[in-house]
Amino acid sequence: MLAKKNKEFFELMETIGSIRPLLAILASALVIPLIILSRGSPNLRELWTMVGAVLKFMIVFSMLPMVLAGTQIECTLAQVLPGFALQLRVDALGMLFALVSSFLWIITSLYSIGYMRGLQEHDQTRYYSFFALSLSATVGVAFSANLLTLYLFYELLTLSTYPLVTHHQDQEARSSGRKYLFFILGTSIGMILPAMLFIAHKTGTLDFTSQGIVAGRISGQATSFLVLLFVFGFAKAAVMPFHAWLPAAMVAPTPVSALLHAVAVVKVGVFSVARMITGIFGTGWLDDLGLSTLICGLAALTIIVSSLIALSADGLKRRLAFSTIGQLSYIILGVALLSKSGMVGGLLHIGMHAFGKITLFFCAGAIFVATGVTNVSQMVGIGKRMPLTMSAFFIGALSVIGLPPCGGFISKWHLVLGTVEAGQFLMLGILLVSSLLNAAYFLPIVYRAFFCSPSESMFEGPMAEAPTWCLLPPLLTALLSMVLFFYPQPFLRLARLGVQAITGG
Amino acid sequence: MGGMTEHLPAIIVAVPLLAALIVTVVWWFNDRLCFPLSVAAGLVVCGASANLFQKVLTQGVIEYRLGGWPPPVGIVFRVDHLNGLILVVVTLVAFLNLVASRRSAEKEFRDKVGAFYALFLLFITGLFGILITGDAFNLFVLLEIASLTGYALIGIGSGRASLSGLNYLLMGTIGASLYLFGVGILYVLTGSLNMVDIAGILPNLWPSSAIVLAFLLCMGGLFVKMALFPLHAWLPNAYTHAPSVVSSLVAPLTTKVMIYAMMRVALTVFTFDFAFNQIAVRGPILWLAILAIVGGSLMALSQRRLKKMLAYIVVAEVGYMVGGFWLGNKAGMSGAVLHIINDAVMTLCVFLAAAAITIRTGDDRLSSLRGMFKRMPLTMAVMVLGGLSLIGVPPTCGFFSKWYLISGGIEAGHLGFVMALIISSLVNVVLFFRCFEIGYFEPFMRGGEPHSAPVEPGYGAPTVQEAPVEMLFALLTTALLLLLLGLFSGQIVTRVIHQALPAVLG
Amino acid sequence: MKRLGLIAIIIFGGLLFSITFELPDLGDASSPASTHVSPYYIEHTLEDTSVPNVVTAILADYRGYDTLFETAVIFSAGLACFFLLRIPERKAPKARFYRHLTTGLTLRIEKGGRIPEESKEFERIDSAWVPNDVIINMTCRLVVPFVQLFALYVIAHGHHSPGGGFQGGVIFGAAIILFAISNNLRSTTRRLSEKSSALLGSGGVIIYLGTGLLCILLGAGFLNYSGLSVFPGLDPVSARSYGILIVEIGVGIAVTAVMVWIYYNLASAGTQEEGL
Amino acid sequence: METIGTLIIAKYNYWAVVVLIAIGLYAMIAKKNLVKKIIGMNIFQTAIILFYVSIGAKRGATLPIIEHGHGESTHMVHAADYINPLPHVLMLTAIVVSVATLGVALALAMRIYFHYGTLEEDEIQKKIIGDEPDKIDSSG
Repeated sequence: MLAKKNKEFFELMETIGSIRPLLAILASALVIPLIILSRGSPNLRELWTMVGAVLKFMIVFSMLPMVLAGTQIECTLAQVLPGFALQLRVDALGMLFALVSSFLWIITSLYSIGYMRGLQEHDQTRYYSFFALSLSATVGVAFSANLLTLYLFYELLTLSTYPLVTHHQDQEARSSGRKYLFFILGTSIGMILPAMLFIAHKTGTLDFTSQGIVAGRISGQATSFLVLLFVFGFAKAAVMPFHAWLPAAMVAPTPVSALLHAVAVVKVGVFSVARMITGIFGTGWLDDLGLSTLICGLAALTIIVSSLIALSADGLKRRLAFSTIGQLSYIILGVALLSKSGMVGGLLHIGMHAFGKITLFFCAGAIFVATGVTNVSQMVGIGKRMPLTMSAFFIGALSVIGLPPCGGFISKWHLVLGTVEAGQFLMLGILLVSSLLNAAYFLPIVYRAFFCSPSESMFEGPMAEAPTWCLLPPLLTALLSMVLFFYPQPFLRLARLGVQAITGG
Repeated sequence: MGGMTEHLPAIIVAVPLLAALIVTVVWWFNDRLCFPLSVAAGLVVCGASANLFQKVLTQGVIEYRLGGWPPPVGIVFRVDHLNGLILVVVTLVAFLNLVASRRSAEKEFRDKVGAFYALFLLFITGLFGILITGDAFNLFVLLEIASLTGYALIGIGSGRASLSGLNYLLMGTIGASLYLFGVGILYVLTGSLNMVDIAGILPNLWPSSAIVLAFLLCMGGLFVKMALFPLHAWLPNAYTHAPSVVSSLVAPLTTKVMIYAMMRVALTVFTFDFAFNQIAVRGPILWLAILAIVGGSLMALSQRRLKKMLAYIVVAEVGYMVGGFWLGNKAGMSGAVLHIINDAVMTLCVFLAAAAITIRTGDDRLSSLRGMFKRMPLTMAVMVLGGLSLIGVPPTCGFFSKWYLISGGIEAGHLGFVMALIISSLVNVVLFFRCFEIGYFEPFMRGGEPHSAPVEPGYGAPTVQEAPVEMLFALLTTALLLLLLGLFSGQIVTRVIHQALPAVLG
Repeated sequence: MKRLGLIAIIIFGGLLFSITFELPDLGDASSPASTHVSPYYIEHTLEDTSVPNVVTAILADYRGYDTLFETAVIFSAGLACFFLLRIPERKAPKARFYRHLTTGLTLRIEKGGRIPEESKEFERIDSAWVPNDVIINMTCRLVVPFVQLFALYVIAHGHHSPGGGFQGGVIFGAAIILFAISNNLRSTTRRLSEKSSALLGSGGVIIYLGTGLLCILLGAGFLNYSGLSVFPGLDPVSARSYGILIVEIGVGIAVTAVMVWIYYNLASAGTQEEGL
Repeated sequence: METIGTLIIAKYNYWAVVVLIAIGLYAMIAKKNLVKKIIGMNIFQTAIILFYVSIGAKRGATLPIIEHGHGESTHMVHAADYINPLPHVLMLTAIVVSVATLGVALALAMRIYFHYGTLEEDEIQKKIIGDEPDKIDSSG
């Protein structure tokens, strides 16, 4: 049935115009006034958040069949500069990312309700409003048809997450907020903007095309410089040494860390880098110039160094943050391998890692809500108090390490295949070593949570889980992580479609 | 009234002048009528300028002969795409400011409200006159009207305002006199005062060091008036110590209109070929602009008062526009013109927000921003938007003019200018987020501060206490304009600005 | 600073001097300034406007727009001085001084003391000592009317001889100021109050601007006085002549009033109690 | 040498103007007293006025009031007979502007005097520094 439909679409058209991408972006932005208006009644306010989240996911989802059929959906918003429009385009790559983030928003919203109420946080209205806004920006990045639009949403995301990161409004939040802005806004203005203008000047366009736009129009030397500008300039991708904001940003409430710093913000960074590599530079051109190794090298360095730091981090969220930094570079590494499987693996990792890492963050938050503990060293024996949470944590960890039966295995498998395909055996080694490191910093937590002598155990007494709304989401995402192992569609298909469009085969 | 539309250019200067006179008269009898009368005049002018712009778009250049005398003999108004566009924005900015000024004008100039509005109207009359005139000497007269009223409006502020006002007056008079001298030399050489007429005669006289000197004098005079970097010393103090309503009027408009005058004189009187190809001033002026951008930004960093910080940003912004213009290519010039209108709105936005905060706290030190996000959420939201626009974040309009300016710099291969723009954007990030941090993180009042803001009822409790309604209206409209100008900047550039640039640029 | 300024100015002066060789000689009748536009004025003024004084014709007609704003500048200056200096609430001065006219004694009356009525016996004087100088007083009283008359002549005869609104207005204003100097500020403001001078000042500019706007309403352009020819007995040329006259009268009124207004504020530092 | 001498003599008006401009500007830069600065400004403006007026001169010409008979009998007017009227008109405007500027300048100077009690720039500067730089002036 679906296949037949697909065929029809293929025959009918390749690109269709529709307002749906815009609606998908606006769905969350439009509920903001409602959220603010109903600030007097928390239930109604949270209802609006949920409405926005579900609506957004449904709109995104409704475009999935078309995208799976190989169709692109386009929507031009405004011709803001001659030759450069604000334009949205839904392709496989963007769909993959939008699907992940909009789906996880629903779960995070549920979790937020539990978490924020559980801790009786202040200024919840502001929190929900900016959360919704940042989701708009995230999907906006996913659906951007050109670099200008992407830049717009990228900046919007930075600014709308700033109040979330600094939600506590204390001295620590202030310095973290500074770091956050310094790295992210600073790099985007100081590096991305000039690079973007240089490309616009040289090529006269900024559209993402399957073969890139700079090929042949910009000299090799300039291209390598631009590549560096983009890889470092999209500091949300946290390629070292532009990673320092991420651990700092962990002062945010946990749902924020969970969604934004495991899914939305950081993935926007790597997604943007992936877009640059595929849509602006073009894999062919990069291959010709031999820049693949350069990017891979940067990514590999980040992977190893961040894993080593994560090993020594005591704060759970800090450990997760450094783990995230490493995992992000997997994605960049995968895409930069320029081999088919490598790219599929990299793109797939956007989704797989998201599910795994959000589980871990949810668990960290649940532990904090239930016990107030934030450090790994204080979690010995916690499995007795919170068995469900810690089970979910275990599954999430497995997924991030890349072991079956979790989704993370599939992406990592493709990554490994990719290194072989590309003949980058050094990278293969790095992948394997880093997986070991991943295991080394996650599994002891789980092990000591469950298996420890009673004298060592810091927790006693009966099972006391976090509030339901804090508990259900991690269980759900953990479950989904496992489901994705057995049934990695539609992500795998989307990733393949995306790669197909780029490599043309 | 169909016949009236041909007199639109005259209406644009005659109506505010008439309103100023009537306000002066009426005020002696009933001071309540001053504000409505001024607003009515503002509305008429806005309508007239929009209409005029529409006419320019459809019919091309409009020439209006005053007294019915043909150009070299009489004075003409000459409205083309360039000044038509700027006129619309300037009238709008002036109108919004007029509306916003109500409360604080009544508070600050209790007994002289009529004189304030009359001077206000005379000031904008002068600016409108500068914008539409096609006569080099007439430009000087209107320049002086705008300046003279500006000195008075600035000098009325408290404390150091008079001193700043007098300094401004001395510098401004030097500037205007240099310009006048330049025009005098041109008159000696050509025998004409009409811009187009002079432009027709001058090429026969090339190369002549007298023309070069006339050019330098005119430019130098206007540079003083627009506060280009080494000549900027009068500006920060003048804008800081002026009453808030005045700085939000003078800051967005004066420098921009002066930059327009520079463009007009360079392009229409001396012609593009002369200014860019015959003489080698382009490079030095560009470096001045770069110094202005970097210097203005850095000096803004060391300020502890909101208005002074904004004033130094204005100094940097002048560098943007001057630099963009003197890049001498299409992108740079488009950027400069676009930035004139964008910057007028952006500066209005931040200065109005500063005025609103000053009204509520009685203080414009940065520390007075404490707790402002709670206390004046809408005002601060608008200020954030204005700040983002000055930083250059899309989709606010500031991004797009910066886009053109930087592309112009890249096209001209002028790395220094590009770097300066980016540095200034980064500095603006620091500047504005420092303000926002204070407003966001620091609670309303922490005790033990030696010189604290005046105590008001309800102090300490973060209750929402927004700006006066009129001001809020102006603020929100400005914010909307920031976004609209951004979204339509493509159209503005292709349909208007490209028509306004010299044909040589293609 | 001083030395630096001197060097800068010498350089600047040298620069200015260097170009003088390219400028025409003094009194050169064939210079561009004298041959391009100005012959038009000289040769056509009479037939265009029937005003023999070319300066007046250019001032009020050919370049009437400049002059309109020139008047507006003067008006702005008056307004600005008022705005900057005027202290509207009448703060009672510490002490007032009165002269007993019959004896010539000077009385100093502290705040709170009984203030005598101004009458034939007592005259209030400024706190800065002002001699009771009868000669100056009387001379000025005699001269002032003639000066004023001359001022009116200068305004009215501007068409045919050197003169016009500005010149006449300045003379008229000077006459009033002369009176104020020779007597005192209060007796002047009793004759021409601040309010009247402000109203007259704006009234004068309104006359000018109104004439210009009237021309629009009559179907001609702004400040195109030939539009006034719809009034009976006027042809376009004489309409211009009358237009110029009206405008010059407006200028005269404005200049007179504003000069006086500026004087009031500058001389009394805004209090308008006492001054020179 | 002689030619340059005659050139200078033929253009002595510009010389005078340049010297006056230099004097005016020097006073504005070097003098510490605000009123002296204002006087310098006026000299500067006057120099430019002089420049314009000297442009209008024509050797052998009279003032620009056209000789005319009464009624229709107007004879040919020769431009060379009358001096150039335009600079005079322009300078009437410039004089008015400079007077107006002077008025405002004096008004501002007066306010400064009330506030600081002096018109010497360095003394004013001392008083400003004496105030705490960060403090808002509440007087005035």
